[in-house]
Parts: sequence; C-alpha cells; structure tokens
Amino acid sequence: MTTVALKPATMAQALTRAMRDAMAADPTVHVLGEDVGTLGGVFRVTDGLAAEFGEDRCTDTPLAEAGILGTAVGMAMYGLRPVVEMQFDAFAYPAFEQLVSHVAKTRNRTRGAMPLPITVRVPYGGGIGGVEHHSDSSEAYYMATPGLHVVTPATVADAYGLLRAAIASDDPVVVLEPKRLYWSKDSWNPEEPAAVEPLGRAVVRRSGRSATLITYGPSLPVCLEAAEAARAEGWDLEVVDLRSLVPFDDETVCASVRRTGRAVVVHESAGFGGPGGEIAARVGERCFHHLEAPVLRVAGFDIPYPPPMLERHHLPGVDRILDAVGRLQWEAEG
Amino acid sequence: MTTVALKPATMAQALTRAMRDAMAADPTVHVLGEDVGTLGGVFRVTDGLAAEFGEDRCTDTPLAEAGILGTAVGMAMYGLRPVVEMQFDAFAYPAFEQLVSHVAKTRNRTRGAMPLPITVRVPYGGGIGGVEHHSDSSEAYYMATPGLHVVTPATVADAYGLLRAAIASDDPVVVLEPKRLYWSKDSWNPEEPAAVEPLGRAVVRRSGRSATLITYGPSLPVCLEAAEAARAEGWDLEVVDLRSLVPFDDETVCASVRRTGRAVVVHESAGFGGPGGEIAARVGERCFHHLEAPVLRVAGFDIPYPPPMLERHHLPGVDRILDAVGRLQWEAEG
Amino acid sequence: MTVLEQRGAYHPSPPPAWRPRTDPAPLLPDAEPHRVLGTDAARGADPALMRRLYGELVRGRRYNAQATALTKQGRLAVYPSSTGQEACEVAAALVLEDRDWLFPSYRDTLAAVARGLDPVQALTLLRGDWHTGYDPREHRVAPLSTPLATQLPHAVGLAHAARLKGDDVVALALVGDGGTSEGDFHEALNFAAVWQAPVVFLVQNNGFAISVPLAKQTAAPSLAHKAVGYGMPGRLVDGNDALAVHEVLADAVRRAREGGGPTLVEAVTYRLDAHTNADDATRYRAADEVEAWRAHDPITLLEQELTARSLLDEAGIEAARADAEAMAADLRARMNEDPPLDPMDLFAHVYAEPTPQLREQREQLRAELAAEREGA
Amino acid sequence: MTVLEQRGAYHPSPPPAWRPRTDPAPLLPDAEPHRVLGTDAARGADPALMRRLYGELVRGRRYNAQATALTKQGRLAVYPSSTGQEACEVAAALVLEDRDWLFPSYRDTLAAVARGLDPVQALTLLRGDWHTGYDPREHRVAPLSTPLATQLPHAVGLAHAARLKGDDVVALALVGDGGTSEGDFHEALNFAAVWQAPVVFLVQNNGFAISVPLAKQTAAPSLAHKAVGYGMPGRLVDGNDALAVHEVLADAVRRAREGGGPTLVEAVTYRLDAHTNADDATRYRAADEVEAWRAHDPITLLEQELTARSLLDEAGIEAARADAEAMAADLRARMNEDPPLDPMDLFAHVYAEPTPQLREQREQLRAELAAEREGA
Ligand SMILES: Cc1ncc(C[n+]2csc(CCOP(=O)(O)OP(=O)(O)O)c2C)c(N)n1
Ligand SMILES: Cc1ncc(C[n+]2csc(CCOP(=O)(O)OP(=O)(O)O)c2C)c(N)n1
Ligand SMILES: [Mg+2]
Ligand SMILES: [Mg+2]
Repeated sequence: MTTVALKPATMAQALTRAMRDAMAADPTVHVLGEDVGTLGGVFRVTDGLAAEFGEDRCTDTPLAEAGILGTAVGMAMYGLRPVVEMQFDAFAYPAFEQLVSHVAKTRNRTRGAMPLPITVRVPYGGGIGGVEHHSDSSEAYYMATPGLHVVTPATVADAYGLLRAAIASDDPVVVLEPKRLYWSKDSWNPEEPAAVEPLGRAVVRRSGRSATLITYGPSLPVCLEAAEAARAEGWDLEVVDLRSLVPFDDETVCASVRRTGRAVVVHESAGFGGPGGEIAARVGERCFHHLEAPVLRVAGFDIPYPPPMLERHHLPGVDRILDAVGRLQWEAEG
Repeated sequence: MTTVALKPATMAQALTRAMRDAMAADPTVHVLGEDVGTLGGVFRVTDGLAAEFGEDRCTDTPLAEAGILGTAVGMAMYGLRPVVEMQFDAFAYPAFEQLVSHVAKTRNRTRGAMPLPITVRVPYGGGIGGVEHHSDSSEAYYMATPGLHVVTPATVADAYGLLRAAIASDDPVVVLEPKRLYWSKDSWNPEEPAAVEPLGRAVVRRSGRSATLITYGPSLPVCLEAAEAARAEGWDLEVVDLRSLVPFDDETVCASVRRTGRAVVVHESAGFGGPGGEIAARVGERCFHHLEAPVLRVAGFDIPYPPPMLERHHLPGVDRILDAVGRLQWEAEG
Repeated sequence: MTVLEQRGAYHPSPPPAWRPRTDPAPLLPDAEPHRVLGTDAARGADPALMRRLYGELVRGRRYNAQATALTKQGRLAVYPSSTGQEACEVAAALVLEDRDWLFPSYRDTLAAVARGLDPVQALTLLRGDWHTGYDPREHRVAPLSTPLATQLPHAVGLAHAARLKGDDVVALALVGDGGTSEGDFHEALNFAAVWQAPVVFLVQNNGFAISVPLAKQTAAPSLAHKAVGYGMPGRLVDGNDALAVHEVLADAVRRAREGGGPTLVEAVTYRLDAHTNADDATRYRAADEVEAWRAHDPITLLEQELTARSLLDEAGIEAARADAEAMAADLRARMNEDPPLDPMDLFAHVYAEPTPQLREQREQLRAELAAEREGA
Repeated sequence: MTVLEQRGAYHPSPPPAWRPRTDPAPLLPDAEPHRVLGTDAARGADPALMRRLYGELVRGRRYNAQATALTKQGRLAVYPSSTGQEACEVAAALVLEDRDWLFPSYRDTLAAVARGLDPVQALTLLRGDWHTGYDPREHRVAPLSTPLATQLPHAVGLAHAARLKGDDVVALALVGDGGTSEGDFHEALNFAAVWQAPVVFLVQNNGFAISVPLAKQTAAPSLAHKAVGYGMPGRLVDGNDALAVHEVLADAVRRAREGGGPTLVEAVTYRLDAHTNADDATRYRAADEVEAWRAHDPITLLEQELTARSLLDEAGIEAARADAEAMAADLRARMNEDPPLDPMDLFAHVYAEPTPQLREQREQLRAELAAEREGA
C-alpha cells in the first residue's frame, strides 16, 4: 500500500466525490433534482457530474419534489439507483407522501421482492443566515418513519463514507447534510478504502470521564468546542457523534453513558418531539442504574426557525451546553 | 339548573354534534373535505351538516389534500374558521407542506397579525382491519412541528369538548380522532357547558399507587383494561390520559409519576421516534429522583403498519403492557 | 447524444419571435368519445381480439361478483368493484406486451388478473394477509396503489429508466377521475412529457370519486383536455366500448414504444356498484342514473356486435359463462382457506437487514407468541 | 341557492349522450402573446395609465438595483431581483382595487411596493429581521411565499371566502414558470375552476427556474395552455409590454369580479439579472441571450410609445428618474440603519398563548441574555 498525501477538502467536495465515484463504479447510479445538472446544484454539490456522465445520469428535473421522488421510485423499480437532491430541507415536504407511503414501505409491501435503493440527499439545518424555509431541521419526521435509514455526517470523511454507503445500500437512505458544514475543511484521503463507513455506527469523537455529549451533524463542532471550554470548569466531556439516527447505535451510546454516568443530548432541531426525546428515553431505559443525573437535552427552541438576524439565539451554543452540563447534579456525586 | 338525562352516544356522534353546534354558533365555521357533504364522510362524522347548513358551509372538495388545506389557509386569512377533514391518516401526507410551512407558521410569520384558526381532523390509528395506508399513527409528525396544537380524545365527552375547543382556538389544531373508538359509546350530556375542555390538560382516568400508565387516544381503553387486570398481580395502576400532546401537560403527568415512582408510556404509534420518546424523556428529566425504575415504553413496533390479519400482533395489548409493568424493577423497591 | 439531449437545446426568443413549443391542435381530444362498437369501424376489427375481449369481460364481471360476495363472507377485508368498468380493465391488460408494465390503482385487481396474475395473489391486499401478494417484477405489475395518483410518477420513472437502458418497454398507468385532481397526477404527466417517457395514462372516468361527482371534481371540458397543458395528446374514448378502448390504448402504446412520448386517455365509463362493499351509493346517486348506464353495459355492447356478426352464438356465450364460473369456483374455494400467516414476517422485510432495534422487537414477539402457545 | 349550488346539478349521461362540460375553444390562448405597445391598439390607451405605469417601471428598476446593492453591503440577506420583469410586477399591482388581494412569491416585493407597501417593510424577509414586515390584512398583500406555488391555493381559498361572504373582492396570485410544475399549482387551479372563485393567476414566465430553462420545465405549447385542463381561459401576453399585461389582467379581474371565474395568464418575460445576488447566471446561459432580451426592455418599450405620442419629454423622463432616485436614497438610508431586534419575539407569536414549554424556554433565553449583558 502506497502512502497517499492527505489533501484538505470541504464537506461539499467530499459529497461530490462520493457521487462521482459511485457513478463511475456503477452505471445504475443516477442523480436527479432541481438544478443538479448544468448548475451543479445551488450548493455546487453535484458540480461536474452532468459534464462527466451526461445529462441522462445527472438530470435537471422539472420543479416538483413529489415528482422527483416519485419518478425515482419508478427508476428504482426498474433497477436503477437514484440519488435525489432536495434543494433545501423545507422543500422536501412536498415529497412527504411519496417518501412515507412508498419509499419507506415498498420493500416491506412486496415481501422484499422490490427493494428501493434510493438515496435522498437533504441539505438541512440552520446557521447560514438563510431566510425562512431554508434552515429547517427535519430529522424527527424521517426518524419516525419505519423503513428509512437516516444518516448525517459531521466530518468531511464521514460525508464521503456515509454517502457512498447510502448509495450502496439496497434500502432507502435519507442523507441529512448539515448545510453549515458544507464549507468545513479537513484533511482527508478519498483513496483510503476505510472511507466507506457502514451505516448504523456511532463514534466517540472525544473521550472523557465526566459526562457524555450525544450529538450529530451540525452540532458536533459546537459540542467539541464546548468540551474544550468545559475543561476550564473541571469537566472532562466525552462526545459521541451518532452519524446514523436510524439504525441507532445503542451500544456505543450506552457504553459511553455507563462509563460517564451523565449525558446531555445536543441538537439544533426543536426539542419537543425532536430526536433528543428518543435518544434521552433510550438512554434512560438502558442506563438507568448508571445515571447520576437525568439525561438533559439542549435543543433548538420549540419555535419556527427564526429569521437570520435572530438565529444565533435559537441555535444551541457552547454556553447553553455548558449550562446544561452544569445542571447534571454534580453536588450529588461525591 | 335543570337536570338533563344523560344519553348514550358514540364518539362519532359527539364529533358531529361538536361541528353542528360550532356551525350554529358561529357562521364563520366551514367544514370542507373529501365526501364530507352529501355522503357525510366515510365515517359519517359530518353527517347532516350539508343538509342543515348548505353546501357552502359543508363542502365536498376535489380530491386533493394540499388543495384542501391550502384553500383552508386562504379562507382563514379572510376570517373564516375552516374545519378540514383528512379522510384517513396517511392521506393527510400530501398536505404536509401546507401544514408545516404555512398552517403552523403563519401566525409567527406575521407577528400575530394573521392567525390561522384552522382545525384539521385526522381519523388515525389502527385496529379496524383497514388495508395499508388506513391505519397510520402519524402523531409524531405533528408533535415535531412547532405552531400546531395536537389533541386526541379517548372518550365521547372529550371528543365533543376537544373538537369544540379546537374550532374555537385562534390557532391551528390537529385533532387526531382514534378511528377504532368512533363507535365506542358513552353516556354523555352535550348540554353540559363543561363539556368544552380547555386545550392542554391531561386527566387522571384511574387513580392508583403502584405505577402510572401514560397514554392517549386509542390506547386509553387498553390501558384501563390492563389496570384492571393488574389488580390480580397486586399492582394498583394509575392511568393518565394526555388528551393534548401539544401543549403537553407536564404538571399532571409529573404529579402522577412523582406519586407512583414508576411509569410506562403506552401508544400504538411506532416506538422509535414516536411520541413516547418525548414523553419518557420529559418524565426522566423532571421526575428523576422520584423514579424507582426507568420509564418504559410500550408502543407499536418500528415497522410499517401491518396488514389486517396481523395487526393484533403489532398493537400494544394488555399482556404487553403488563409485561412492561412487570419490568419496573419491583424487587428493587422494598 | 443522450436520451434527454434529444429534446433539443433551449433557444429562447424574445416575444417578437415567440412561437408555441408544440402545436396544440393535434393534442386536443376529439369532441366525441371514440367509439367502434355499433359503428362501421367495428367491421374491420379482428375477430380473435373481439372474442378474447369478450371472454375476459365475462370473466371479469364474474370475478367482480365473486370478490364482492367474498367480502360478505368475511373473506376479503374490502373490495372496490370494477363492475361496469370491465372494458377498461381488460383492454388495459390485453394491450400490453409481456415486457411492458402495468401500474394499477386499488380498484384495478381485474386488470392485473386479466394480465395473467393469479386472482388470489392479486387480492392479497384486500384479503388482508399482506400488502402485495405477488412479485411485481415477475409479472411487471406494480403493487396496487392505494394513495391516489401516487403510482403515476412511478410509471413515468420506470418508463424513463427503461428508455435510458435502451429497453423497448412501455408503462401503462391507471387512475380514476378523482385521482386527476391530485398534485401527483400533474407532476407525473409533466415529467412524462418533458422526458418524453414511454408511458400511457388511462383515466377511468367512472363519474364518481366515492360520493363526489365529476362536476365537483373538475370544470374541464373533459379530463382528456388536461393533456394539452403538458404537451401530450389527449384522447377521449367510450370506456364501455372494449374495442374502442383497446384501439385507443394500442395507438398510444405504439406511439410510446416508437419514441413518440406519453398519451393521456380518458375513458368515459361508470361504476355500477358502490365505491366498495362498505359504501352505500344510494346516499349520493339515484337509481335511474345507474339504470341508464346499465343500458350501456360493456358486455352487452360487445356481445351484440359479436352476435350480429355471427362471431358468437348461444354456445359461445355459454362457454364463456362456464369458463367464468370455473374461475369463480376456484377462487371461492381457495379464498375460503385461511391464508398461511407468520407474525414474524412483520420484521422480515422492513430492511434488507433488520436493525438492532427490530431484532429486539422480533425476539419480544417471538417470546410473546411462545407464551401464548403455552397458555393455550 | 348557495354559491356552490350555482354551478348546477350533476346530470351524468352515458356516452351516447356525451358532451363536453365546457366549450374548450374560448379557453385556448391566442397563438401569439397579446401586445399593445407598438401596435395600433396603443393609440386607444389611457395616457394617465401609461404615465403611471411608466413612473412605476422606472421606480421599479431603480428599486431592484438598490436592493441588489444592499445585498453587497450586507444589508439584505438575499435579493431575488425582478429586473426585466417590472412590467408584470407593476401591472399586477396597479390592476387591483384597494379591497383586492395580492399573493406574491419571494420574487415579487416590487409588486407589493408598487401596491403601496413601504419598501422597508416589503424587504423584511430578505433583510432577515423577521419573516414578514407588514400586516397582510392592512395592505391586502399576503406574505411573500417562498415555498413555490403554495400561495396559489391560499389565493383561491381567500377569493372563495370573499365570494361566500358576498364581498366584491378579487385575488391575484403570482407564480413563476418553474412553480407551474408543482402539484399545488394544479390543485389550486382546479379548485378555483370548480368553485368559480374570483382569482387571477399570473405566471411570470421569465425563461428560467434558477438554472433550469423552460424546455426542461414543460413541453406544453405554452403555459397558458394549462388553463384548458381546468376549464378556465388561458391568456398569453407579452410580459414586457406593460400596457398589454395591464389590459389582460384588467379583463381577467373584471371577469372574476363579475362572477365569471378564474383566469390563467402567462406573461412571457425574462429575468435579466441572476436568480438572486448569490447566483451566477453565466453558468447556465449565454450573454447574447440576455442581450437579445435587453433589446426588448419593458421600460424602453413604454418610453418609446410615450415619447412617440408626445406624452413624455426629456423633462418627464428626468422627473421619473429623480423620483426613483429619491425613493432609492430613502430606502438606502433606512436600510442602513440596523432594524430593532428583540430576541424575545421568538416566543411571542408561535401561539396566541405561549405553551408552558415555551414559557420555560423564554425564561431560559431571558436569563441567558441577562448573563450576556452582565458578561459584556
Ligand atoms: C391520497 C388519497 N386521498 C384519499 C384517498 C381515499 N379515497 C380512496 S378512493 C377515493 C376516491 C377515488 O376516486 P377516483 O379517483 O375517481 O377512483 P374510483 O374510486 O372512482 O375508481 C378516495 C377519496 C386515497 N386513497 N388517497
Ligand atoms: C417547493 C419549493 N421547491 C424548491 C424551492 C427552491 N427554489 C427557489 S426559487 C426556485 C426557482 C423558481 O423558479 P420560477 O418558479 O420560474 O420563479 P423565478 O425564480 O423564475 O421567479 C427554486 C427551485 C422552493 N423555494 N420551493
Ligand atoms: Mg372515479
Ligand atoms: Mg422563472
């Protein structure tokens, strides 16, 4: 094995590369969506694919999300592997019926005779100063839909690995791409075969003994920053990056919480009815006797996503995370 | 006050009566949906409204759910109070974008200048032998959408009271009507003014000391039955009927759990990402030091709703509830 | 040149040089529904096809009656009958080649059966032992679609995929008059036209969407007129004239196969039975309306033509009936047996590999069932 | 008789007596977009209207330039310019009575401004201090709609409600060529036609949906042809001819007001700027295409007509420019001030009464802000 120099790349570039490699490796992989062809997508994530593989492989569709996902279902029925781009989180809602009633259920409906290997890419979340409908965190909707896999990368390498794994999966996978990490950079070697992550594995991003921050996607960098800041308060925080919301990696999460005895779930999606409820409930069920304090949640408020000038007050930041850590009943410890 | 003889009625009749009374009291109340007029709805819940109030007040729409909810938004903008019927749970999905991006957000979007007093009635849940798409429990989607109220009656009186309150509310309310309770009967006095329940209040349906069953809608009768059966095992179960999922009545729920020290959340919606996660997490956060055992959940499996002949295996029944109660670490108690 | 590039580059021109993208005239349906039976054109029709259609219509009518009877015996959860619409169902099935695909709605089990599916398999959804009783790829019949119009984009996507692969495959999708109001109808037809996908849309306009009559569904001159707005031809046909439906569909299928793109066909027909066995049609329509349509029965129409041309005699009619009876008897017998059920199937097909969570739940159910068996 | 009953009872008839529900001929758009400027018809036009339109076009162009400039200075989060489309924006605003309602899309702040809204209020969404900066009921301007075509059913519902109340109100809804592909477009137009709602749909076909040209959006002869499928008239107009747009819209509004039902108008125009300030239009279109459209500029077209008819001279042109400059200077000055912001607003309008959960969260934020202030 030759040593390959690691090259810095953005998450957007890693996602592009994942599609390119998948298209080159498998002629049944097709990309479709609004503006994905000539323009290369409004985030340029499909940049160059139409030029390299032609318009039939990377197709600008009419402006109709149910139509995009619905035709993708038909294409998958005929043996293709469609990769669909929804332009923004809130613009995936028109496709909700196709997603819930067909994409998620067709394998089961046909007793496995007709799996639908469809990847649905959804740029999601806030923090980019977008106007209304451009910053929704919609993961709760997808998590509550049996039949879907739901993954969300937080690092450049995972963006590549999870998207490759999603496209390779014989089941539908919703890939939630954190918009505000699109331009985050990292050194990363796409030639490394290990770059293709299996779906369903969480990872400990930072080891610590005091408490566990359970997070994913756009909130990972915030949690890592909080963990650094927590050292000043004498807390040594562990940070778990879920990467896959469905299936959920109980093993990694619970192993961490059993070790630390305390946990805070962090995400920017609204708290009520959000992913954190499921996560905190699971941890509560499975780690009850290891818990020194209730599992707390730091989440976006239960409000429609705010306008750009107010979003910083909504998004969980370092202070709000540290505040929650501070409420983990430390006095009760010793 | 004269004494009025209580008359037995079905939940469906109480819902009809609620709309009739609201329409008689307020000329801005309009009912619209598929087959709600001449036919009186496939469940006959709007029976007689078109005859009594005319086709303009109770309108058969074209077959298009986004169109129904979207036009209801426009009607509400002009000062009407539309009551929309979605024919079955899964057939509300085409209206998802209108619901999430407009119905839930317009008051906030306009700083309160343009509230949308829309009631969205959704017959939901299984247990009626319906074929696919006729038995979905979709409450997790609505709960995760800030700006919506979400209520679900489990009794005949609440069906009337909650629907009246929903129609009277200046905010959008999703009324989840448990299909399998449509024909449940109860003695009930619609003349009683107290019949109009305020939104957001849970109620203790059965007092007990051993543990709390937290439930709502279609699972309430099952929980009450389980509580009866539990007596044989020596457990005295309290049963809380949430009635309102949004807003959530932390007070009533937590008061009960603090008293009993043990809790099981019961619903037929899929467990993962379902309402029970939020509920268990809240109870865990708020009642941590009162809990003798982890908050457990009894829910539908994480699968697409099964075909009629297999649904009984999916739906939480008495045995599955008692089994969970049995796992509440009783030995640890004394 | 790729398939999609064939549609030609976009050369926008300022209004002074504006011209329509497509000539609308050939897209417009004729003023009257196309008819063959009872007209001179019927004389040119292929006797073998006519006999074949006749046999299938008679079987179809019997199949509908049998399935409805099975609901009364609790052997089907529900049955949406296509009685009165058999000409559409049967023509849709017969017009396709083996390699083509059929996309039925929940009302179209008969089309699936006429295409060759075992009726017991076709009825699985409505019997309630599973959602789909056949392998769609084996029969090239998509699962019956319950959410209205959602199957239409599937048909477009499949047809498009086949064309991309260079396969000579046409998709035919069925939808009701009510279904044309759904957004998915619109999006599917638009995608089909833009992509020039080899797909045929057959709207069975049976006058009602459950209780809602056509006048509350649309104000269009006809449903076929919707085609113009997508740039595809719209065709109007007497949906009770099996020969006419077959002819119009055959034209559309040929056109699609030759790369001419999609067609929208509206077949004007009538649902003689209630919406389903659970529906009470007297609440929203008068008996005389139903009777008027009975006088235009698809079987009678074809039978008259066949007997007038001496292509069918009493014996032939008898034979068709006997064949239908045999099918019904077999169906009855097999539906009267309880289908095999395995509760573990609930977990088997949600994903290729069950998630850890599903594995846990599977074990829970397994234990419960074991306890149940012990208790029993 | 109720409003909805007026459409008449449903009398279905078997195919032998089939007839179209509506005569399609009058619904079809003309073969050429309607034009007034530069034709004999312009001579009959009202000079006052022409001058008014001209003044607004000049203001509109300046408004677009100013708003785009504000994005560069970080004073707007984003701006989707309507440069080149001012004739549509302005005519849509001017054609309405005070009591009528306008339903703009995200691109149509200019229409709102031409209707009389304070530009600072109209730009609130794009500035980013709140989602809507005005009370829709005060101005009868619905919030700018970002999810494409979702505002169309709102317009239908509002117009229908007004009609039910006996009010003489028309709703005019704006949508782009791309938006016509959405299911909501279809459902809205169908509801409007079935209910005969007093609503006018104006499609600004500016050739592109972001990067996607019309040829990838539709294969229809024109977007106006979509009207036929709903049973409403479709009208095609040169969208850069302000007089023509105004005339066609005025006809449609009058028709709607008189109970004649909805109309679909397609205005053929062109987006001269990029999709938004964040877009790079050179990635998907050539400079000469843009130049060809510049030669058909809505302001020049009207200016030529006005000067040819001596309704406008250099001084008049100067005055219009000066007026536009003053508006721009005022807008610039006010947008350069930071808008007042109160984070507590996040909780104030989610519901009429905040839920207990929101009250908790509000207190949390209040405490955080207090701590922040102390820390600072
Ligand atoms: C999206 C959706 N909405 C509502 C329904 C409930 N529903 C089932 S059949 C039906 C009427 C369908 O009418 P039409 O399309 O004319 O078909 P037909 O029943 O006449 O064959 C309705 C409203 C559904 N199945 N799917
Ligand atoms: C439902 C939905 N899908 C996608 C988008 C993202 N988007 C914003 S503008 C646009 C193109 C709109 O094109 P068109 O309707 O022609 O209007 P124009 O921008 O030309 O005015 C797209 C795809 C959106 N806003 N809403
Ligand atoms: Mg029908
Ligand atoms: Mg456009």
